[in-house]
Amino acid sequence: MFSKKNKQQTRRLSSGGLINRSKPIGFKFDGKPLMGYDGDTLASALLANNIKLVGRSFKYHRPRGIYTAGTEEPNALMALRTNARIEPNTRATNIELFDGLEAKSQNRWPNLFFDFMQINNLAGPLFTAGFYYKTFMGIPGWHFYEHFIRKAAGMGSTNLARDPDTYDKKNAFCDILIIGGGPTGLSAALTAGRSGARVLLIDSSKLLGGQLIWELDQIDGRPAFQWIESALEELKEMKNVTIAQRTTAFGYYDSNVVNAIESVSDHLPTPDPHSVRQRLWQIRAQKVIIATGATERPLVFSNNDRPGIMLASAARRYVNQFAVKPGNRVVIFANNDDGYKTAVNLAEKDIDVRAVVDSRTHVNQFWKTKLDKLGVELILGSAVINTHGHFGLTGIDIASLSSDQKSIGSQSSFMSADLLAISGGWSPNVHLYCHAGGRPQYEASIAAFIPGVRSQSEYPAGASNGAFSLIDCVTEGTNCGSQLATELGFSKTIFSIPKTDEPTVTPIKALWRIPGKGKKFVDIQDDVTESDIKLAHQEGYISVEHLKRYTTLGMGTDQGKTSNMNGHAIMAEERGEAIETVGTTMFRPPYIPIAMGPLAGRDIGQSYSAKRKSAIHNWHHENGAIFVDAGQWLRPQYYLRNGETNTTENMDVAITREVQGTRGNVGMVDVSTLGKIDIQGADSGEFLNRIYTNGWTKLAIGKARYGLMLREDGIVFDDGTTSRLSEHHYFMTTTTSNAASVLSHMEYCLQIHWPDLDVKISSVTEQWAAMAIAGPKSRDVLEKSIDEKNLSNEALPFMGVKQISIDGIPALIFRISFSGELAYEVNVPADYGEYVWRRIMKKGKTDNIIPYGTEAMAIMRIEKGHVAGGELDGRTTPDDLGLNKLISSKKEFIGRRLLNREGFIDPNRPKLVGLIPIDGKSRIRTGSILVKDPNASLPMPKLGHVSSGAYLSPTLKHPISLGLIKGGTDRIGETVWATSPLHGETNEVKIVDPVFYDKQGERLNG
Amino acid sequence: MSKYSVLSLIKNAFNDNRNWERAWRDPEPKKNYDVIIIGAGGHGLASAFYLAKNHGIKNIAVLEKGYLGGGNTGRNTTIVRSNYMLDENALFYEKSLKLWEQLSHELNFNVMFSQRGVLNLANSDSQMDAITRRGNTMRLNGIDAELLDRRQVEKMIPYLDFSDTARFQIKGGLLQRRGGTARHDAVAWGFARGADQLGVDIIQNCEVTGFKTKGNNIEIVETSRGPIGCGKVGFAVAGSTGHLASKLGMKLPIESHVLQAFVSEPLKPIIDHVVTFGAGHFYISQSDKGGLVFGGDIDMYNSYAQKGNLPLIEDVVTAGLAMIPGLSRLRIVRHWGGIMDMSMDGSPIIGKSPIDNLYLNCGWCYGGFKATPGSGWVFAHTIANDAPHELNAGLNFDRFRVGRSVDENGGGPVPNRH
Amino acid sequence: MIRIKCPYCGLRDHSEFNYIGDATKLRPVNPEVANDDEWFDYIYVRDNPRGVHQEYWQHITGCRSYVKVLRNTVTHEVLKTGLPSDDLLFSYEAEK
Amino acid sequence: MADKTYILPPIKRLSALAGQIESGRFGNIKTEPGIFIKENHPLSIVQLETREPPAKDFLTVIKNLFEFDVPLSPNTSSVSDKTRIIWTGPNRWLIIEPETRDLISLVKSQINETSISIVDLSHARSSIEIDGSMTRDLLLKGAAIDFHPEAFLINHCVQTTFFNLSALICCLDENRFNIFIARGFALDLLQKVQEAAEEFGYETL
Repeated sequence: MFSKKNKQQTRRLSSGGLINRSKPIGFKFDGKPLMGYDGDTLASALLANNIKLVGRSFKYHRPRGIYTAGTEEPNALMALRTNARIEPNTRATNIELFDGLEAKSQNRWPNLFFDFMQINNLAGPLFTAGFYYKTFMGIPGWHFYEHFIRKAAGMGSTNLARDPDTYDKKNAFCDILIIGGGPTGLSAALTAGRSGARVLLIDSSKLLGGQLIWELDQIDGRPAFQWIESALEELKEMKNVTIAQRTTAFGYYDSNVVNAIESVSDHLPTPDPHSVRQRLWQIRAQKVIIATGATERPLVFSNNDRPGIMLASAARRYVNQFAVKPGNRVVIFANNDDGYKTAVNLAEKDIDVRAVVDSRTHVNQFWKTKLDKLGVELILGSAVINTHGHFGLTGIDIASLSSDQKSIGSQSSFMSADLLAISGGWSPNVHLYCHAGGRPQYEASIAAFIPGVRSQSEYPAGASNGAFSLIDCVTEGTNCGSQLATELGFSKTIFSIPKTDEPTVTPIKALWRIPGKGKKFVDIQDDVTESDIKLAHQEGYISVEHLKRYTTLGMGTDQGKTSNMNGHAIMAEERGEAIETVGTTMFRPPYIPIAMGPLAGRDIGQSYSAKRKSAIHNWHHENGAIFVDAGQWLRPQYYLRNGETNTTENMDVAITREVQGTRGNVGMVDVSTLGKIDIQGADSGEFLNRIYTNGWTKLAIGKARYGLMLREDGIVFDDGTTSRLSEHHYFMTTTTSNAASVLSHMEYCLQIHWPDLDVKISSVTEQWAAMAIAGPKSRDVLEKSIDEKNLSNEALPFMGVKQISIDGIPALIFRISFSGELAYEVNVPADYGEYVWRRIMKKGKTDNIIPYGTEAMAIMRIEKGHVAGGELDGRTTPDDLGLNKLISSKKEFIGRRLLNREGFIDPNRPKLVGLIPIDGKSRIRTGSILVKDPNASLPMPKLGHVSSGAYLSPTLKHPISLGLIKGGTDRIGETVWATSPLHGETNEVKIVDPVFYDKQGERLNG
Repeated sequence: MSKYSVLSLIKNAFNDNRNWERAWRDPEPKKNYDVIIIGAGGHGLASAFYLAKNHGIKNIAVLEKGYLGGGNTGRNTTIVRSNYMLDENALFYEKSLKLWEQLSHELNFNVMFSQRGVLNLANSDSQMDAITRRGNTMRLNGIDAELLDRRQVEKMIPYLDFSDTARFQIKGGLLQRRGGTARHDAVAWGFARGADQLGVDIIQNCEVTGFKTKGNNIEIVETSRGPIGCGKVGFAVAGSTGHLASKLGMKLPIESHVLQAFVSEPLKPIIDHVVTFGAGHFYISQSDKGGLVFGGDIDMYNSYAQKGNLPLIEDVVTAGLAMIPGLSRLRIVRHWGGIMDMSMDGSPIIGKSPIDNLYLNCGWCYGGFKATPGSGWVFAHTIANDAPHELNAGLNFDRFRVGRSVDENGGGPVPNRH
Repeated sequence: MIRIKCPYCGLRDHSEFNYIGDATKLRPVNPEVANDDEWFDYIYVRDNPRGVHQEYWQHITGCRSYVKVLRNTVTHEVLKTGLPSDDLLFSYEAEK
Repeated sequence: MADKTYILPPIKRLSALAGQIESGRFGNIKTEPGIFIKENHPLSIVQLETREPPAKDFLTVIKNLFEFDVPLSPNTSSVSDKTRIIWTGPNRWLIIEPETRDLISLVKSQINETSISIVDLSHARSSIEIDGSMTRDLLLKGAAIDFHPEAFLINHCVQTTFFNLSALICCLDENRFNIFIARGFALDLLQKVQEAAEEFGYETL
């Protein structure tokens, strides 16, 4: 068993690394069972098993291998996990190996080694940048070609299955947020922490220490990891310091709010019970130290994309952290000292390093001596100009480079190699700095963009600030932590800066591309080559944004982390301008691709929107209510009886039953959802006068009145009844849907327009359960239910209000009617709502009381010609709705002065009418359009539309509708056509008065 | 200027692609132009193109402060549709859609107009009523529309949430099959190349800094590259309209707001239509490159920053997962913001201005991208004839004052309700 | 997230607030004498500045106060907050 | 003052959460639950609002009635054995106590002033109390408020967005908090608190 493991992991070094060799882990790649160790990433485990080919490129489907060891990975994207947990495009370099892990390569068919689409590679010159803009325009049209283009494009596949995992969100507050737990971040945390400031340190990996985890550097004469350990020990002792691991900051937003994703369970086969997969952090900090390090860049030369070519730092990391040997015969190609660091590191681990190819002509003695000692050939002033191999690197061609770097020597030499480690320099990770609003500046001495002016309270330090040496990192971190704590008023701390032992640096010499023929990949994920950039320039797409959009440079899952700098610099060379002039594209969040799950958190499924329930909800539920959403409220739409299933037919039966029961005897509806606003203060009447169109100063105590509110522009806003409970105390109701906006509108008026008015308002919607009891027997039923026993016309006239009691429960009773019947609205404190409802239902049993829902309520209001949602659509004026009688001419009110505008008094405005089908039976659909001649040519002139309707008025025994039509009630008696082309229905309708039933209002008196 | 075709691609492939010409020239500004269009986004370039093509005006410049197509043209979610309810919008957007249908040919530039269908979901009975009215109006205006019930929607797009756990059930939807998506940058580039071929000077990196007026006319447009004389001036600067108008002392019924957009990692084809949610602000489609492109509501506050904030992102994604639960494990790779010039009724302003030789093309809210060819077409007509075309007559600047707002969803004079 | 200091409740996320809009638009004090231009200006026209903007937010899930906010529309930086009666622009300029 | 002059209705109040809280221990319980959840019901809640900053008379009346001062600073509350007064807005307070007397009538009998509005909200709010070592962490999941013990002291209160709902959160004791929510959302809030508490392990009482 054990020997089998070793056999498989042929590239595993016999010792070293931060892996736990006593904890082997089985996993599968493309169905093949493999073994790795605890501590591995998927990428390191694949390399340990000598798996070089891991994917196919986006456009040319070229074989690709693992290219980096981190977040910037452009190649090793795979489908992780299976079925409902599948995660396409997952970077193997970021995945901690777990038991049973399954990964599949992507973008290949039928398999990784024989990919049909590599035919694209042969036709390369045809598939140049933006080729698709120049063709596919002819017959059979783009729709035809698109089908194939879409299939060929894309990367991973998903099945859109429902995610079995859950997600969480969390807020955090701190004085100083430190992003990145490398040498810079740890140093900053130490000094900031010692000052007493509340420090939050977040880091994306499992282990703190950043690059120091795997570099062979020394601090204060000890291996760096010892320094990390003691730093962590000290930090963990500090109560004011919090450390969050596996937590990646992905965006720096306004007001110093930084967002991060915590990978709670991504390193596990499945999340633990009661745990989540990921958590979204929203961090509010006073100061933010950005210590996010830097990313190494590749070099651009012919066939620089083969499996076996890797960033130099990645090669070191695989060797040191994972004890994996990424190659047996190694050549290193660099334009900076990283090449030497890598060569020495690998050679000291007994890896055969053949040569270092340096494009520069000088090397300092320190490295030269070391290379000599280790027997590594040093090739200065030269470049790798081509590579060989297909599924894996077999060798490279090296040639000399002219001093201007624009040409190569005519002679090239072949060198056998299976690993080419490359370094084109380092780019500080300025992403978060840029999210915060900063514009990076080009710094020629390190050939990279570095942070410039600060725009919020972000403080880049260390490598992310362009300070690449270890001593610079710890110095900047230490100082930054101390300085910011002091600025925030915390005590100064005494500290010393640790010592490091680093050779002096020979400056990088920028080398953006190596001359020569062949495909030189700049963006290795999206297959953008140097010639694509040249073509973009040639065709005039010369701004960096045009370059990006035309060639797709930097648009992959890695967002150009390894490619943008090279691409922009090549464009600058083509344009003959300085890199700072050409600039760089915007760094947009997220820093890493983030799953959508944590952004929604727990607000999925039924929790998408909160559910608001009335105090009588449970009764409705127990008594067959089918609920309908009214904003967040759940309201009974209609009630099914025992044995009735929820079909359209039964719905119609129920609605008819409820209307007839109410109009015939008595019905009760839950109206708790109506907005209720308590209004108190000496100027309450004046206030109502200003916000309602009709007059309020003469409303007597104990009386209610219907009121109409307009927006400032004269359009109808809301309606409802308001009652006067005492001299300076009113009780307002609003529609359910406008409850919140009416309250805000009133607060706006009081706080901003008329602060001089003595009026206090507050929402009491939730205080009261409200039920409307309607029908000829409503008085009888109520008299039986209440303590006072007398609701005669004298005791409570129409539009009267009374404070009564029901079994000792205080109640407000209003004699108002929406249905047109004798009706009352009873309001009781919500906790008594269900009790009172039950009591009335019980007392009304002998009178055949029936509960009714919103459908029956809507039909009854249409029968009465009352306007509601369908008519109050934000475009109608009072006149449109026949409500001009509510417009007072004797006072000012909101909306008044705009009512007389040309467009408002246009006689052609559609106005409210009633509509009845000529044949007395055809259903007229809401949303039908009213036309004079349904056979007129298109575009057809329209007279208006049907705004609401009942397929059958149970009272009138025929369909009725309300509509808005040009000419309005002047057309009563005319016939027009209601047409719904969507349904293929056209019916002749007669225009009638909008009040269909009991025009005189006699039924209000019972 | 060579024509683009598969033959030209093959020919150039043999020449190592060395012979491709510039897509547009990089001219120095002349002293004087008959018409200056400010803003080389899709609308400005289309206006110049149609001025030259349809109205025979030759001496035209398009001034651009940055690079062409760098504003909202290249920052939107690329949806094209004409599913409007009010005639003023519907007939105009339908003209635009008709132009889209032949645009690649007209420009000899593949704008990848993909008529994959736009489906608006309805998640309540009242929404069903509203889309019924809208769809019927569309049909009577000669625009294609189909009403789908829940079952038909499920058959067409099974991955939407049809389960009992959905908070708001899908009741049906309004489908416009002729609607779809296009490649946004290509529209700007195609119009730029087309206008350039007709002699229009597209002048990039040329910021307008002020105006010299005489009487009620603009005489000189001051720019970062010197003063330029003009016969007529057209604004086509979207979110920057208010800023530019203030240089003329003009104030507009417009606020600038940021609208965010999002793209996921590239995936093999999975979402074949444009779908919009009824119970929240969310719309999604899949680009030809494979990214899921989606968006939602504006960030609610006035903004000129081309970036948004997380609460809105959370809202958009939450609505997205309510509509398509299976998005949960997919990853967002980039999000950005565009500046919307939100008008006070949610409809555009395109027509004459209070200044005699200035024409306004602004207030596009979310409708700008799909309007691109139509906007250019009617704007060119308006500028050439000094009078609006009947298609944009109702979208005039004066409508707010006289009470003839074109308020598609009844939000009133509050930009963030549209 | 924009963090807004409610004059009463202190620094809070902007998601606790409802954005209302331009605070410089004043309702005609005497509605009956204001002419059409004044109404048009009040209801429809906005300065829409690129830069410093004086605006109202209502602390809707907090104390429900309307808060005047001076904010940069380019950077989203909140420069000052106060009560509806405060002239933030004036005090901001004065402090500069 | 003798409370018995005021009468409460004889009928038992029915909470929005009646029958909705299953008692027991749930979630990730190792040894002890990190969170304890219970409902406070029935409560008397009265809102007072004065037109101007409160006059001395008003402050005196309240002090006499409840034997402590009205909290004048935002985000604070004052408390006695049974009553808590919470600042909820400029010149606005909630008086909250377990329902043992007719609080609204009591207050009205003492304050007879049109410039002061008195509103009964006893039934408008539901209250969920959480206790336990992880309460501050739980609160951070739902609200963007700094609940650090040094930042959020005992008797501090906030009105804020809590799990997308409008809530009033009050610190009763080191780790004990009361969350007030509109009655109609009570069940929704309870479910959200339970979900968030799952990883800490919770006990419902």
